[in-house]
Amino acid sequence: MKVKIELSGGLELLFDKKKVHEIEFADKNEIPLKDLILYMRDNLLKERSELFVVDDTVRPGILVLINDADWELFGGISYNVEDKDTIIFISTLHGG
Amino acid sequence: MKVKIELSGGLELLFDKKKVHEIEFADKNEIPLKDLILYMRDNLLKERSELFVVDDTVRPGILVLINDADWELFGGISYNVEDKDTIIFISTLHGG
Amino acid sequence: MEIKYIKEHTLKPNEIERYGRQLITPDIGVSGQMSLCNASVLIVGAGGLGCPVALYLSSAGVGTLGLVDYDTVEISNLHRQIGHRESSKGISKAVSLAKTISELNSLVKINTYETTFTSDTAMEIIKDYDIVVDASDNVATRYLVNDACVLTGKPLVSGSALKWEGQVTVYNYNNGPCYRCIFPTPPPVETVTKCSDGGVLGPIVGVIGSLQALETIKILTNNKEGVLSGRLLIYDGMSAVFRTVRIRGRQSGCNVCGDKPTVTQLIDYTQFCRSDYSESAG
Amino acid sequence: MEIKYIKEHTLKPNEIERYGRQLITPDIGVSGQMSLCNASVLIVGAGGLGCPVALYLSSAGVGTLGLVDYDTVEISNLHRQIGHRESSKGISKAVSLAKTISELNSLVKINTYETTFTSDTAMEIIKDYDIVVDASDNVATRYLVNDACVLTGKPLVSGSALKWEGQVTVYNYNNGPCYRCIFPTPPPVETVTKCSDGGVLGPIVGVIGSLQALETIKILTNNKEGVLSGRLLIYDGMSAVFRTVRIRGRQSGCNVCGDKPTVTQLIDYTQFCRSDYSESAG
Ligand SMILES: [Zn+2]
Ligand SMILES: [Zn+2]
Repeated sequence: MKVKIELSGGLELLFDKKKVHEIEFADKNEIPLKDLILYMRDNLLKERSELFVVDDTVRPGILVLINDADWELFGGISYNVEDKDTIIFISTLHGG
Repeated sequence: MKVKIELSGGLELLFDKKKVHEIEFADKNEIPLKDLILYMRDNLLKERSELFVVDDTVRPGILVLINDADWELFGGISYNVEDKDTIIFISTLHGG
Repeated sequence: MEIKYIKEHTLKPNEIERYGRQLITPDIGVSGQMSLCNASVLIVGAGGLGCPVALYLSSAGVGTLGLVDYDTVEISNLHRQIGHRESSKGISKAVSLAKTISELNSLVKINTYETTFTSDTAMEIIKDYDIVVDASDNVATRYLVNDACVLTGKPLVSGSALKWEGQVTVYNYNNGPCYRCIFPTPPPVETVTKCSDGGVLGPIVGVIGSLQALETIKILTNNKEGVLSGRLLIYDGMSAVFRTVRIRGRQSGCNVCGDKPTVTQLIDYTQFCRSDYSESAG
Repeated sequence: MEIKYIKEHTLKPNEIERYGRQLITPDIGVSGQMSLCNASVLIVGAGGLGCPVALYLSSAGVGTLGLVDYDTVEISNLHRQIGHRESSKGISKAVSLAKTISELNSLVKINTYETTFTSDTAMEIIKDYDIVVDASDNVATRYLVNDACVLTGKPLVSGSALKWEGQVTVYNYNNGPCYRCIFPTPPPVETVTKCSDGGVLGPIVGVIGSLQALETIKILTNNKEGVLSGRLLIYDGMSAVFRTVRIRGRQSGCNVCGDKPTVTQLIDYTQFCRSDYSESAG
């Protein structure tokens, strides 16, 4: 299965400044979103994991979108990511 | 086959002010774009067809998009519309 | 103007002259213009976002505008805060912006509040307005503005920007979500980047502030269906890509707008967010 | 500012102070700010689009701005043209806008052209500028500006707006298409709606003008990949939806930028388009 991950709102700075990451899991058809997040923390994150993950989920202030809709509409952290899903992680902005 | 048609830039005013039209052709798998445009002229257009079609194609100043890309990238008027395509007709704006 | 636009209304001739090109716009009309002229909008923040919001709402003819900002104009603000001038250096941002918009449209009534929007000042200020625009620049103020809007039942048009990016949505409107529904817990302090640290470009706040002004106009003219409630607009200026995404609705378990709220009056938001009601100057 | 931002540059201390929050933005930096300060941009039209474009380019520190407009300020302009003031009623729009932006940033050199941009005046005006922004309001001017940019090899940042909608793209940049590549034939006169007939909302031109300013900044700071060339941004303000779509590249058969151009000097665009270089007042 292939998953497309997009990062915005400054989160990309934690991931080598790359806004888009394509990941392939050759041996899987689906993967729990929680496992994907921990995989990202352990394999893609370049620094300071506490700015992305706290208590085994994304830290407060990050909005997660599954195929352009809020993950809360799909069960949040308990969603199972499927082949060709796009998961977007957005850090909310506060400036003005 | 089903086709989604979207209109913008004021063109929707010619089509009953509806920006989105879904059309189904029960007996077809594909349809030449030219035939679709003439079908729109003859069946959907509420008034003044010369504001949409001139010489059997869209009039100058209308940009046609096939699934979010310029129709010129797909052969223009000679494209064959397929099931689930989205065709967008945009009238270019000149104001400011 | 043609006669069809001017039957049965309370607009004065100078208003017809000024707003003619606007009131002929579809879905505005004379009734929409009258709604704008009778409306009052509070803008929290007279900085990068507040400037275009105030300029476009005043020029559109919103009857009363309130401008809240404790800060004073500095030269380092002027690369993005287009409602101020060099000659306003050192004076209150609320007063400086009020001066600019009164020269653009003298028909608008403007109230300035040269104060920090806090738990002590918010309710007294907000009570006189129909809609609130969050054009602030820090986390504590964003939670404060949200809770004040929920407690007083007012729609909140929220915008934010940093570097090349911006976000816009409308909270507490038409039974939609509030800020706390989406973000129940404040972000860790160390994850928050300020404009004074990360920078921000003028056209980014220009786009976001203009979008906030338009959402405010849509709410005031009762164009309900198009309002960005339950949707979040995300803008990446570098790649020139916008995305409008669906977000969750009102949460019954929300601490302030839910069925059994635990926040029933304003709290200390600097403590809640562990940060101040102000950015450092920038 | 920290020392890391100020080594090896030609920015003066007052420029560092003014542009500090902008030059720390990623992909701008000191070198980007120097490029902006050394650049010249011509803005054709000082109306609804021209106002935000000029305000944001002047505040960002573009060294020289040219403003072309034959028209004078009317009260009916002020609902959307935020760079003018009531007190400028009856005076030249180019001069009125120049006054506003000089009060915002006195470091910018401003040239005003109180004239109609025509086949006779265009080449002489355009030659002194690096980039042209089309903020005009009619078809004939749009073809004229395009051809003048192609003939002089300058990028063209194009924006347009009507009612609740707007469009932005960049022409003649980095071997991308020009306006005629996309629209080889002018539209029939009866299909063109003017702002004075259809209306237009201030925040719509605010969004589109801000986007034009940002594209100009991206070109000047050499952020090539993000530039809206070969792509068209379409905005529907009522539904709050943006779409960035792929358009055709440069056409080898284009009459002006193609391999065998037939248009090798400016023509009579009022005849070509069968319409004037001016909207009626609005
Ligand atoms: Zn809530
Ligand atoms: Zn061309």
